[in-house]
Amino acid sequence: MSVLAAAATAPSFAFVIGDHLPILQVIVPLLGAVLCALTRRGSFAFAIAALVSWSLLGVAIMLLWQVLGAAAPITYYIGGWAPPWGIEYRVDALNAFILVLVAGVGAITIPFAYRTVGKEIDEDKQSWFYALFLLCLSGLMGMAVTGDAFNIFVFMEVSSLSAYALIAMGSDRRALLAAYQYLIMGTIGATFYVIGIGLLYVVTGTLNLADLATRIGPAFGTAPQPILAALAFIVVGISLKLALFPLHLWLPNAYAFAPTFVTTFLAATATKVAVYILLRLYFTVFGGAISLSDLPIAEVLLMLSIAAMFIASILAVYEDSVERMLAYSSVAQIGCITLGMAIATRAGLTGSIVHLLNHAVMKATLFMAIGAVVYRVGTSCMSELAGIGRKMPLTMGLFVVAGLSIIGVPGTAGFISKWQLGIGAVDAGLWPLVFVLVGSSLIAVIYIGKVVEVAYFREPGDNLADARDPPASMLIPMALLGAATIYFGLDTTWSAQIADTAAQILIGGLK
Amino acid sequence: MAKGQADPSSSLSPAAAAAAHGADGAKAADKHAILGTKSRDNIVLYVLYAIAAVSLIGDFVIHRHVGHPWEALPEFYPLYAFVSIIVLIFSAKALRKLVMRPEDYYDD
Amino acid sequence: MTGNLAPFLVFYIGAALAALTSGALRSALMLCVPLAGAYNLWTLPPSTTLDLQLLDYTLQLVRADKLSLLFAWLFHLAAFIAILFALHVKDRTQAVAGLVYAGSAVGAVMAGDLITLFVFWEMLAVSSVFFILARGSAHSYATAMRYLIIQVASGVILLAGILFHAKATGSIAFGSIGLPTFDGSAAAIGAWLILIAIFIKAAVPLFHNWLTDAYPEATATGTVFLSAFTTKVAVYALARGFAGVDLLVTIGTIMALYPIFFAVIENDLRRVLSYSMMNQIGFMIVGIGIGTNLAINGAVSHAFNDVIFKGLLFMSMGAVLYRTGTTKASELGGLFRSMPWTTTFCLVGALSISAVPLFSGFVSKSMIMVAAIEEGHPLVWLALLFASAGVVEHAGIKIPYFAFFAHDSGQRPKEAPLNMLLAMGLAALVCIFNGAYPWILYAALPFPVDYAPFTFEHILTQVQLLAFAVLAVVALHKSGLYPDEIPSRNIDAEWTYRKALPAVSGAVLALATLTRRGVETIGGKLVSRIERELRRQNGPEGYFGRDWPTGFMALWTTAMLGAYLLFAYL
Amino acid sequence: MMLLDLPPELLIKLALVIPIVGAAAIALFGRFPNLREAATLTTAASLLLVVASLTPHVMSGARPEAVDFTIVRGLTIAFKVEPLGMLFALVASSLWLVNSIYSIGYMRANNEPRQTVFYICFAVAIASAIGIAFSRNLFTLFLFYETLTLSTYPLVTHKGDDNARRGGRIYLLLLLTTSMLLLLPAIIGTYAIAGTLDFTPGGILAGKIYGPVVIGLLALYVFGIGKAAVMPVHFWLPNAMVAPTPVSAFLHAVAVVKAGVFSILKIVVYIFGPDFLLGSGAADPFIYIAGGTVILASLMAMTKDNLKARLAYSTISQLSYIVLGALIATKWALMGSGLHIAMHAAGKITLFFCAGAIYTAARKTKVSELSGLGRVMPFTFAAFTIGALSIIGLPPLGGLWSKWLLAQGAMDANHYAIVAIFMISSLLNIAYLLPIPIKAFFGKLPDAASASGGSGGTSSSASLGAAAVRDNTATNPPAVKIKEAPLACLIAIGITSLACILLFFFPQPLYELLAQAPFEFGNDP
Repeated sequence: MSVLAAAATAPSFAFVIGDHLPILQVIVPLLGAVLCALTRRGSFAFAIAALVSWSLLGVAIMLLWQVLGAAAPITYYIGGWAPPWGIEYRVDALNAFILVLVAGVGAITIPFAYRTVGKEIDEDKQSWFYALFLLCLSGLMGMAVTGDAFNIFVFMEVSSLSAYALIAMGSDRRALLAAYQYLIMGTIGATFYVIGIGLLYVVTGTLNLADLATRIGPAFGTAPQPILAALAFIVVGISLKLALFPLHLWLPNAYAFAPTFVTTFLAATATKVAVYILLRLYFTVFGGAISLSDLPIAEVLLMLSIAAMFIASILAVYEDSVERMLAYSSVAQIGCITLGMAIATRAGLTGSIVHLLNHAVMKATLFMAIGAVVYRVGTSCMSELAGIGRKMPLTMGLFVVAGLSIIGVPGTAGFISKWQLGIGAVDAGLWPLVFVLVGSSLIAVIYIGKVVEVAYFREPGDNLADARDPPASMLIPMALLGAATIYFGLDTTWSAQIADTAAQILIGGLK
Repeated sequence: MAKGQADPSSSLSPAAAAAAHGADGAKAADKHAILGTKSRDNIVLYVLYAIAAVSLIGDFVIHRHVGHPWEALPEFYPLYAFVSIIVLIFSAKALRKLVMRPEDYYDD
Repeated sequence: MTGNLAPFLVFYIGAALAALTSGALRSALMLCVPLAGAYNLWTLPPSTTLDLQLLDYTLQLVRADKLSLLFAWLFHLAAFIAILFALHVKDRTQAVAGLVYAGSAVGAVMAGDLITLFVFWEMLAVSSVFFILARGSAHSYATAMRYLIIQVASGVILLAGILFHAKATGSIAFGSIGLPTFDGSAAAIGAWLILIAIFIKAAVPLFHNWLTDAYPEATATGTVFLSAFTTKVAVYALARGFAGVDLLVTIGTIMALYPIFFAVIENDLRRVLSYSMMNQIGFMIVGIGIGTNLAINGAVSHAFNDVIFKGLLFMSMGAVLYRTGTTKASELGGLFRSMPWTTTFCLVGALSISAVPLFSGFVSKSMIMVAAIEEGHPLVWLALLFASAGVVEHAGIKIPYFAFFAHDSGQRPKEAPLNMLLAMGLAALVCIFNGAYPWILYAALPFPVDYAPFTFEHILTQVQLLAFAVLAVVALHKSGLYPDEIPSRNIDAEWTYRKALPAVSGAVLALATLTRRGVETIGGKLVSRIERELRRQNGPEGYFGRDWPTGFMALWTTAMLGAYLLFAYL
Repeated sequence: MMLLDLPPELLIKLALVIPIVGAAAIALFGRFPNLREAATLTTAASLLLVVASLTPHVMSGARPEAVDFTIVRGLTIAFKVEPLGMLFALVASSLWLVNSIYSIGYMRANNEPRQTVFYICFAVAIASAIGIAFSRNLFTLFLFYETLTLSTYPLVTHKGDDNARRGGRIYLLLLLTTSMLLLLPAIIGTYAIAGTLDFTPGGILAGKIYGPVVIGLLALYVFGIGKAAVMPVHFWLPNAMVAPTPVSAFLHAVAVVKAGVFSILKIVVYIFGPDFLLGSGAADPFIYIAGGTVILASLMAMTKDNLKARLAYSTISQLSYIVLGALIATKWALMGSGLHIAMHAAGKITLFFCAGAIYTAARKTKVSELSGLGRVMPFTFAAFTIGALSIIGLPPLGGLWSKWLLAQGAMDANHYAIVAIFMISSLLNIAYLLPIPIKAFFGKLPDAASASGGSGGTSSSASLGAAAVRDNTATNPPAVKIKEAPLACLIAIGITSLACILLFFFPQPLYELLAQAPFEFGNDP
């Protein structure tokens, strides 16, 4: 912090700091995690976590600023070692965007943690909780910022392991099983991923992404199979991480039983970073080197995306627990994102990337709102929430706003995503996908509608006698993100326009 | 013409009797006279016969323009009118068989 | 139009005032309206027109020429008589409706363009229905609905016709339209549609049942209003638009013949008069169809006279209805004893409609007859002669006979109220005046009249016709062959829409309902089945919804990887 | 009326902002009914003033614009006032004022709950309607189209019982489904084809698509705009009858369905272009679907005993008049179509006001229960007669002129069958509308006991069709002597029925406004 404060006052020094922004993305939360682990008081750990999250957002925004101003990607060599020997951090519009997204979600939602963690986590475990959170944050930031394939794996493990632990801290006993399942599946995914890059290393002799992109091509000429195998391993591994249907089975329970704040944070960030990794590897590493039609990845992705958008949405309709409903909704929304990838045009990718952000914003709002309900009522089962809209008007109001965004009502962020994806589909000549898109959002009308009906058109029961809107520390983050769902529906300077730049980078490298 | 001399009230009996059937029996005698008394009825009839007779004679006195060959026939108009009415009445009676229904035919 | 109102406006303003007043004041006001209208009309400068810009059209609200003015005068006169006749009625609805109705008739005949005509055409329909509704009898509501729908049908057909006509000619002026051969062109469609619309309003056979349906169902005073305006506006429209159209000669002849058979066997005397009205209009339509100056003059003057004497007859029946509550021949008879004045006036009407010399029917109908024979329509002439004899039978004899004479029904109702008597007297006066001194009427006709009604020849032949027609009736009576008055309902063309149509539509509706039920049942089952299936598959206990063991998840992952690898190595 | 002499850009912005500010004020005064109602009326009056002040600008040929805010390439929020939008805005804002007056009488007399929310939603909905009216491109229209749906949803479900929930669910689901599933793809497709969504005189699609694509796209628009209620996407309307009467009036006359047909009209004129549509012949199937809707809905109306359900089907039928006019796309048809928006609005709002007045005063909801009621509520039923005659299209009521132009337009395009449909429909309208006032005026008044209390028997025997609304008479308050509805209701009824009459004599201003719209580009069919 002091470093940053100095940066603001001393331009010369700031210039130096400005050079080191990429590494700060990882270092700051890592150090914060250590500090948290050392404290014994929950509230103190919270303060550290909050400060770290906020400063991290500042750094991420500065980085994005730099990237948008620069002509080429910003590179940073750890310890001054140049690749291929050293680890390179490489930031362009795409991962700067992801960094801001992750840091932003962390910074905005962290106040929400104070009350919920205070309620859900034992006092003596709270500092561990925040340490794990910061560790997870640092892992996610690291995955996004690094330009090294193995380094991605390392950060993936950092974030995943901390996430398993965080989920396991859920107050429901089933959280343990959920965390265990997530652990197994996450590990399988990570293993597949590491096998994939191992294969690549064997063939190309490098782990640097930029190097890989240049070396895969020639290597493919001599030995295509290992590279295709590597691609298969990597795609399946990351598909697990991003919960691509039908590899999503770990997700609903993990989200449903994790502590509220963890659900919110992971739903908004973890899968998004995984998507980023897939985008990065698939388009810039492999896409620049080999013809992507050698493996039917796009076709499979397309099919699975459509399946996700419909089946997961229908699953959401039949869920009684709003948290699980939202989890299934996430699977469906991830389907939307991968749909844009499968379309693989600039417009389609823009849709994907902008939906990364928009979905993060609206899903975080939804999870926070329902988290607040759980905070007050102790359950997220619809059968127990009759009339909650009258008891917690602001909370449920924000839920409705974000719900409308999930549906894709114009004027909300969700509509922008849908529009971009739709344009992408038509551009690519895949106009029936437009109907797939809108069809899936219609199912969203049903499951969001169900909640609205329960919340507003039933008389409140006795169990809601004490229910009222949560304290400001929970309400403000919710309101901020709720406002953001509207804001990103009306002004896309910071969403669609950057996404477009990022999509251009991805498409630009295609062979 | 000979028939016309007969008592008009008796000749009207089918219609009158049928209609008077339900009426007050004490006044039945009165009802046979159309204009209240039989003499009045007869006066009217005699006047009618007189006019008819005069008009028949007139056909031979007054020259008529002829527009239609039939019109040239002597006594064309009286004849045509008389036959017309007969035809009309009998056709109408036949029509009755076809179209007559109870009064409440449409009330359901 | 300096200082003058559009003639229809006088009535409309009167209607507004009548709506706001009541009692004697309203009565006085209403009597003044046609008088004020007459003054307004009198001072109307010749060949007046009044234009109005509406939408993209220039409407000619008022066109005063000889034809329109004659009808306008007629309607003022008829309105005055009808208002006087109805003066004792304290019903605001009928008062307002009557004035609007009369005003609309005036407006319609003075309309210089088809759109204005259409507007008044519909106003006639809407305003007149109240006379039927006001009866308040068991049948009047249904009758009124039928009446209104048919009247508006005429209006909308007219509208469609006008649109086609305007498209073909580029003009909405209401002049001679003529009837081109039907070749599917806009001009032909337009002319035919307009003609059909007028036919409905004129109660041409098979389009006529609204008339025989509604007029007997209206109030005692209402029928007097009804009889005066609607059909005569149609006659005017025919004279204006379709003079000289050959088809009309045929149609008119049929129309003169068709109703007389029904009139003979009809029991309700107001319905007899309704049929009689059709028969008279048939004469007019023949005249219009012939289309010579003489024929048109005959048709128009006969329309004028018909309004008055038919009004007179309806008034006498109205008085009977007012006093006895019925106009059924089978329930009436012998009323002359207590209603002598009404009887007398009815007889004047009967003599007029029978075209007895010195009564008004004679001076106008004979023009049509002469025109028919002169223009080479001998069969038509014979048919009209036949119809004339028929008129004598049903209107000349049957109406007064069964109501006032015949067997004594035993009823001794009071004489009609004074205002009714005055109205009837006035009408009777006009009948006699026009019959005895037709020159004023002739001077008002659209074409110069070169016709002498009172020749010995005319009088002789007419007297022969009348005398022997009466003689034949007497003979039949005496021989017991004359049909009895039987309480009955004679079905006519209305059977198609009062019996057949409901039966057919009922069947169709039942079929539709059955189909819909079937579709709903099958559809409902299908939907619930899909829903059940979806729930089974995707519900919390469904295939994708339940919690799977970790191994199973791993299996999925492996399967996917395997598929890719297989693909990569093949 | 004094008009505001402000720059038109400012007026547009004001028109959009005033209802929102009003909504805030209503929320603020929620606890003080009188203040709250004053806020509603003030807002409505100022909105009308602002909208009316725009009219001279548009009449003089100006097409003022305001706001030009690009969200993302292709999606711009922008406003532009052209004659069609001007007309719609005038209709909506003037009727909102009348409706507000009426609402005050109705809501208070019926002790409706949650009145503050009610007035707020109304204000938001009217802002959406103005947004639709003034939209410069399809996206802006779509945006406000959806906000209109969402803001009226709480109004439809206002009563909050099972019926209201069900009706509201159908309302929301159908409108959202059609707009999301069909309209949105149509807009995306339009953008992909034309590269713009701006409403452009003469259209933006001409020459860019052919044959079946035109038909397909048009199908998406016609059925995607569920608010226009062309069969088979019509059934939300009868189901929405569960709402309180002011809401029904709002749905049927002021904004919602009018927004639907207005959108179709605008899309025909400014997206397809009348010439293109006419030349392509793509509209023919939909013309006959709409024609079928006109007739079928009228027939359905006849079978409904519930007054509001009958009126709802009447609305469906009448809306298809407007859709027909738009799709026929000849100059006169489009003029008639535009004019009918105003004419039908005036007529139908009168009918609904009357239905509400009858409910308020006598707790009657069924046609079969109204016999003789005209004599105790003569004013209401006289107004009902006027409204009905206007809907039928008889003189001297305004409905005549729009029907006239529509028929003329249909004839110009040689759609003779459609001319016939217009004619037949008029007769059907008589058959299902006029019996209501006629029976009320000339029928027998049931005796006092059966008039107030004993409606249970009649309601079961009289349910001819499956009426959408539950019989409210079951929960009647104890017998009261029936008299006319509250004064505020009567004032509103008086204004709208007077409007029906005035529109007959003075259609010229609206006509001249519409005549400025780019309906014709010189190509004859």
